[in-house]
Amino acid sequence: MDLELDTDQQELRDHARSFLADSCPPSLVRDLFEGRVIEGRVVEGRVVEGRGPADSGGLWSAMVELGWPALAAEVDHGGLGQGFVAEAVLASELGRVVAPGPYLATVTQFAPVLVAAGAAELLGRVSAGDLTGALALGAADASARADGDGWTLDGVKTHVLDGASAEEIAVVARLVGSRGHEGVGAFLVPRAAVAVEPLTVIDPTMPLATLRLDGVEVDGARVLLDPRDPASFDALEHVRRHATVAMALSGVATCRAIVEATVSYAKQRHQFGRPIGSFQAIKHRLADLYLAVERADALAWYAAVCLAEDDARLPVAAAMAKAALGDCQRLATRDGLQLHGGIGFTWEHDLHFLLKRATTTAFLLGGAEHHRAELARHLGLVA
Amino acid sequence: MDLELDTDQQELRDHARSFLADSCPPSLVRDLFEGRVIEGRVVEGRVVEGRGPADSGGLWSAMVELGWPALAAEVDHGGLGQGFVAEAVLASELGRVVAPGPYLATVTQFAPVLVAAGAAELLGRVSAGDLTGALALGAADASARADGDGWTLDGVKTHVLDGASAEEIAVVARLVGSRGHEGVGAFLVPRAAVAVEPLTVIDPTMPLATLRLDGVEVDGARVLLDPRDPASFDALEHVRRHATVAMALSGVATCRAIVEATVSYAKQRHQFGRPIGSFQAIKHRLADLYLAVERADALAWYAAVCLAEDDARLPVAAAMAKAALGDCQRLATRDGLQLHGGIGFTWEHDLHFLLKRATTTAFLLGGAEHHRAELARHLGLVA
Amino acid sequence: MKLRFDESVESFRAELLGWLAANRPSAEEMAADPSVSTGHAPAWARRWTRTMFDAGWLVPGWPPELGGRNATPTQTLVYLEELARARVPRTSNVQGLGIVAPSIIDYGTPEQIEQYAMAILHGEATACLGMSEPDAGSDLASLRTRAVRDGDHFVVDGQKVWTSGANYADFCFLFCRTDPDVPKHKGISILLVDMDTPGITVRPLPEIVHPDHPDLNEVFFDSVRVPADRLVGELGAGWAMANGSLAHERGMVWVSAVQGIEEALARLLDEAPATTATLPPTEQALANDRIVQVAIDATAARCLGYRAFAKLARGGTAPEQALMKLFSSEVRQRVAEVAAEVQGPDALVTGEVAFDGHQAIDEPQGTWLEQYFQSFANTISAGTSEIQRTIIAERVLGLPREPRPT
Amino acid sequence: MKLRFDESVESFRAELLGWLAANRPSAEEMAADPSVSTGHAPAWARRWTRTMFDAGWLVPGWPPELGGRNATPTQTLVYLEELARARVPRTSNVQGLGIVAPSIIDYGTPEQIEQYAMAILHGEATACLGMSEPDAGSDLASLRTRAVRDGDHFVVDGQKVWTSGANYADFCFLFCRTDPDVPKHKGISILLVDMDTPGITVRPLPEIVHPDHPDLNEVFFDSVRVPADRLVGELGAGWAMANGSLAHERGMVWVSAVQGIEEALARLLDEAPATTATLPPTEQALANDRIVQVAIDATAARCLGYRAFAKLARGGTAPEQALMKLFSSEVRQRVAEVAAEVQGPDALVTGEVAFDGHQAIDEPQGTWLEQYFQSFANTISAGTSEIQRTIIAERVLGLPREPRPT
Repeated sequence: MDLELDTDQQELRDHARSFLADSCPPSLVRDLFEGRVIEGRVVEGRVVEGRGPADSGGLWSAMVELGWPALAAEVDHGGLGQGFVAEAVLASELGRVVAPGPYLATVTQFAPVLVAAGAAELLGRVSAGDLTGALALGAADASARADGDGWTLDGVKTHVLDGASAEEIAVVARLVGSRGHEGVGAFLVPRAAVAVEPLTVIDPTMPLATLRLDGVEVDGARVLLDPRDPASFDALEHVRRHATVAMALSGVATCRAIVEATVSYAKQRHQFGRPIGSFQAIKHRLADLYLAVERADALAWYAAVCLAEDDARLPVAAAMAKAALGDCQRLATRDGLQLHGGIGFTWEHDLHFLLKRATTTAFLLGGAEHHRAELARHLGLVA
Repeated sequence: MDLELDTDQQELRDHARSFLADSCPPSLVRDLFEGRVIEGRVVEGRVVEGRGPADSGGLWSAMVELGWPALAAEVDHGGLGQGFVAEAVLASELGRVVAPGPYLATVTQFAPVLVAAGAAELLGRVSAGDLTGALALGAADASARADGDGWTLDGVKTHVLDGASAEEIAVVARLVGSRGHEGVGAFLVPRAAVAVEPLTVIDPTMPLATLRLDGVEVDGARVLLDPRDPASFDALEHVRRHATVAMALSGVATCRAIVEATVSYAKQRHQFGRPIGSFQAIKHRLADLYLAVERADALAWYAAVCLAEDDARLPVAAAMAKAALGDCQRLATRDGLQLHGGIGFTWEHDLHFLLKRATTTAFLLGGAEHHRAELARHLGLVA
Repeated sequence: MKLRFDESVESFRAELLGWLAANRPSAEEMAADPSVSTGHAPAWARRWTRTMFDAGWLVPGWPPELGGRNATPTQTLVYLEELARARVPRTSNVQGLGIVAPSIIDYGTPEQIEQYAMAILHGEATACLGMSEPDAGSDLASLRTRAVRDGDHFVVDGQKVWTSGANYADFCFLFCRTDPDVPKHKGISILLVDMDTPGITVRPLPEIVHPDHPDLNEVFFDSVRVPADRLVGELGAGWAMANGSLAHERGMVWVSAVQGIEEALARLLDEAPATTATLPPTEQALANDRIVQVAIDATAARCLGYRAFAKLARGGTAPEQALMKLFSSEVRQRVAEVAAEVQGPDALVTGEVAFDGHQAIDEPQGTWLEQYFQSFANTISAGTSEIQRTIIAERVLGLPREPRPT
Repeated sequence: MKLRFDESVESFRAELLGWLAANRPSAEEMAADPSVSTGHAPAWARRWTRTMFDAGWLVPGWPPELGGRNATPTQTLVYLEELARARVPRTSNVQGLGIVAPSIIDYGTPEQIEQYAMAILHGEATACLGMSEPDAGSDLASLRTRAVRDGDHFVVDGQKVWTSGANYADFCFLFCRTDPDVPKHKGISILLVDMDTPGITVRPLPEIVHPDHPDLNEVFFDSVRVPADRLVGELGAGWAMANGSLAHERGMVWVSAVQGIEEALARLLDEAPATTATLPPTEQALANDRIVQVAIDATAARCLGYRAFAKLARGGTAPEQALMKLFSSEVRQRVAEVAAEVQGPDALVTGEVAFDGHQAIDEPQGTWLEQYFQSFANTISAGTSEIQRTIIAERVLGLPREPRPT
């Protein structure tokens, strides 16, 4: 098992990092946190045309120009066929700089449902940057009724990432009266067809919304995964794991940025005539924090490779990765903020962007306890 | 709420501590750990007559001479009426020096059943040091069948403290066919009437045994708490809490001894040209360890006062005390052993007596998780 | 060792409760005009301070002329508990009443006591505490703000930071260096500086949550002229006074911290069954277990507080102050952390924070996640948790000090 | 980034497995005469070492004349994994094969290589490592054992402690001070000392569990005369060699540690359902959750190991060695701790320990609670966990060193 990036992947990472350093500076993140509208503005001396409300500072436009939405997708789907590790590299780099924009929801959550559905045309539009999407998971939250050739959906979807800005929503719903692994499917619903309630959240770079489906009628052609097909459940579990692994990778990268910021601060900040990083107790806490990040990072990349190679160990690896992100975020948030002292507590310092993003990634798609409970089943501890 | 000992209680503590320093030195504990028979031997220059196999080094005889078994008991029961705080002081001091002997089982586990049963004559014998006992809890492990005027008991009792040496066993059993709070009672069974299987345990100062009851017939006069009396369940719950609080007090005192030994070692041991206790990481761990002991200690004494004053907060306080002992023992064992380095890892050093005793007290009568699960009910989190 | 107090204490409690019922500001009155900073005393708060002073209930342990009734330490403990339970603040200007006024009374001139300390006790003024500086967060010995004598004035130049309530306070209890030529912990003096003196600039520091309600500030001093008679105590004796000023009502600062923990925990226990209702049983068990752990911490905090107090009441020393600061601030943090994690993604949703007036302004407010972030104020300020651990290790456990620069 | 190895590695694996099946000692043979100390090689173990040497399977990365086959690092990794999976020990004398022999080969004379290193590789001798001293546990620079030149001999006086296997070893790779007049980390030299030399006293140190099976020893040197040609490398170059000798098969020492974790975890997962069967659902959920946490740790340990290895295989430095030492030893400890706690009072019951021969003698053995206590050998020896944390902080994170005495 080789968990290091190969040369091409390293190049992709270095390129993405350097691009984001220019195009997604802390000032852009601050604009979002402070509620300034930043659609289509001047970036690095050139005017970037905005592509809708999620195109913060033209960042998404620039990413589309670089072909990022197409990078991991299969060639048949208008992609460049570089596979999930490339997607993982991008999710990770975006997490590192608290980047806003549709990448996480569209590429790591919405597109996998399209892949499962074999929706090549839609995937082509995603790859081209012409379509943004969101994924509304949770079969228990919505019901589907067959209605002639089409379907009627009812229910409330909570905490949908990009739910207020994505053009299309992949809505998971359950056949009325079905239970367990039966009767679960996914439907493509235009955002305009649902009542959207954007939520004020701690991290505006990860916008969440509540979606109310009140007798939404869905054309038969918009069924992505037919709830009458027994294979749909497993397909959606795979989608959920894909989204979970991407979230874990992105969150761990944010945590690593917290640790780097904290280590750097500990080297500079003097107290009692010494850099605080020379005090042994601080050293040992930072060593433990580094270890927590390495642990979560190694598990996230392990899960990424399992996903990339379609390995049977994915269910365990994905749950471990997300559980480890929870552990690591808890520690990184606590120690990162504490060791920065008063300065990290101020709005003016950029640290809080990282803290709030890390917390958001840890809390979405199941926290540590949720995934550990799932692991107890996977490991045969409970039936 | 006053959680400090008053002057009389302090005197008792100081006296007990000084007595045990003389009469229960580490060499006595070592004799037990190394399997030497030490019934009735010379202590401090005088021959002490042994009072049975549990009378290690004549320690129990000497405690009886000092009136310790009578100290907390009510005057009506041949006691000195000093109440549970006095008993708590002794349980604590005994834990501090890893003292062997019948005190914990006889006074803090067996006698409370007799109190619940109003068995004044038996209590008088316990107070006088003429009777040792053990408590076999766990209604599910034994069944009781009414048999004319008497009863027949069947079942297997595990991990009974002093089960192989006590003269009488208070056996908790359940009426055949009963459930829940109904049908639970306690019976006085001579040790000779049960099949005793002594266990080899990690801490021989806390000897455990498995007791097999195979159609044991109990005379009607030996019913301590009648299983047909609905009050018996609550009475036994109170007994269990009494035993639990005493175990928590004793265990916390052992943990405090570990911390004291570790702090003392950290002051003496030099590495890299400095006492290891001057390194900040060691300091902070010892501060956290001290805090864990203080937390558990404060809760144990809070529970002790609740018991002494028959306060309604006892169920919560007792469970918190024992749960906190678990937390504190885990940390004290880990850090105590780790920070002693190689020396604490040797059989020749006395540290391991403390470690093994602390672990034993934490594991008996329910570990931290057990008591936290109980607290979830007490605090209204689950029905 | 006992659960309940003596009759004399219980009758004191009854008197207080009766008086509170008759005289306290109503919850509505407080909520209508809440305090928004530790230097901000709304009109009702100023009146309430004066009412307490006149009735001898402001600082019960002091004599009547200072707003007290010569209460015993145990009575003061009960007073603090009951005030917190009644959800009525003693003051929003916690540092003014808790540190500045007592220090002036201990070390100041009669004129300073009359003009500054009594103004606080009468509800007429609020004070802020000018200690921390950009390069001397927890390290008072490194402070650089200078006060140079110029005739009958001191001229102050320098910068303070993390100054709570400076955006509203009437005056500052300012630590500054009056002698740069002596070792670091010497040469520090204290001045009483009116905040409207020319040359003072206050820049509020919005916090990572509730940035619209700043309490912390940077304070810049640019040739600020302070009359020489505003020097508190001896020139150069600031270090000793700093240690003295933190000792007021010592052994009882934990009371409000523990009360804050218990209120937060009560809310958590109240909400939890609904929050966890939709979880599968296993996850519910894990969530409940985390809640139980902080519940144990909360009870332990109160027990440890009582124990520290009992030692003090018997004339013993109470090294447990560092322990109580450390433990109570970390437990408050854990309550919020656990509560937020149990909420899951709902914890990410924020909203307008409603300052309800009865809660001390420096207590964590808002959603659980916001409370969690805000709780770091208490593990960082007034000696970080790291410093408390070192104090426990050295002063309680007697471990050898690290070599420190002189 | 990929889950599987190249074909060339897989065919190497197949060859190894075939050879092992045909040549390995049986479990019965091993159990009948188990190794009871890291210095003790039973007859079957001596034969097995020779068999591996002759077939080029003893140290695959070395050339054939040293018992290898010039294997690549990846092949060596696979070799170590498969050997561990097959539950057959490469050697009981882990320090002899892992540190002493390689160091002699690197720094020794041809005679020393022939007489000492090859004896280890041929299964004819075992060695112990004389480093730690009573006042220099983790601090080699403080060692005091002196070797004074006297004609064509060194005369050794002093004391070693925590010397694994010294109660059985044939010779000692002894660190001693040959020049007391230079700074502490200079003036240290290495001697090869036959353990039957007059003046050597070995006192086994029974451990807190399994005291009847001591592996650690005190070794006393009283005017022990060692021929001068037993000096390894340059006089006074011991410090540099100590750092070099620990670097053999670096980046792969984690393999057996991780294998030990996985074996322990597999046993725990296997036993747990029966152990927790009688618990109420809530407690079962808490017990399972603790087991899951160490299961995550175990997987992370393997992933971190592979990652450290990948860096090394690409020629990068692997500062993760300190991290792997720290993490794997602490995870092994946690597995035993959790397993014991899940057992509850049953964990307190002990019995005779059966050394089964296939498990390395320095792996934790016996009941879960005994394994827990014994696991501290790994968090204390070869650089305590505290030292590993400092190394990570300073060498990986680049935090400033503490002032150290020279």
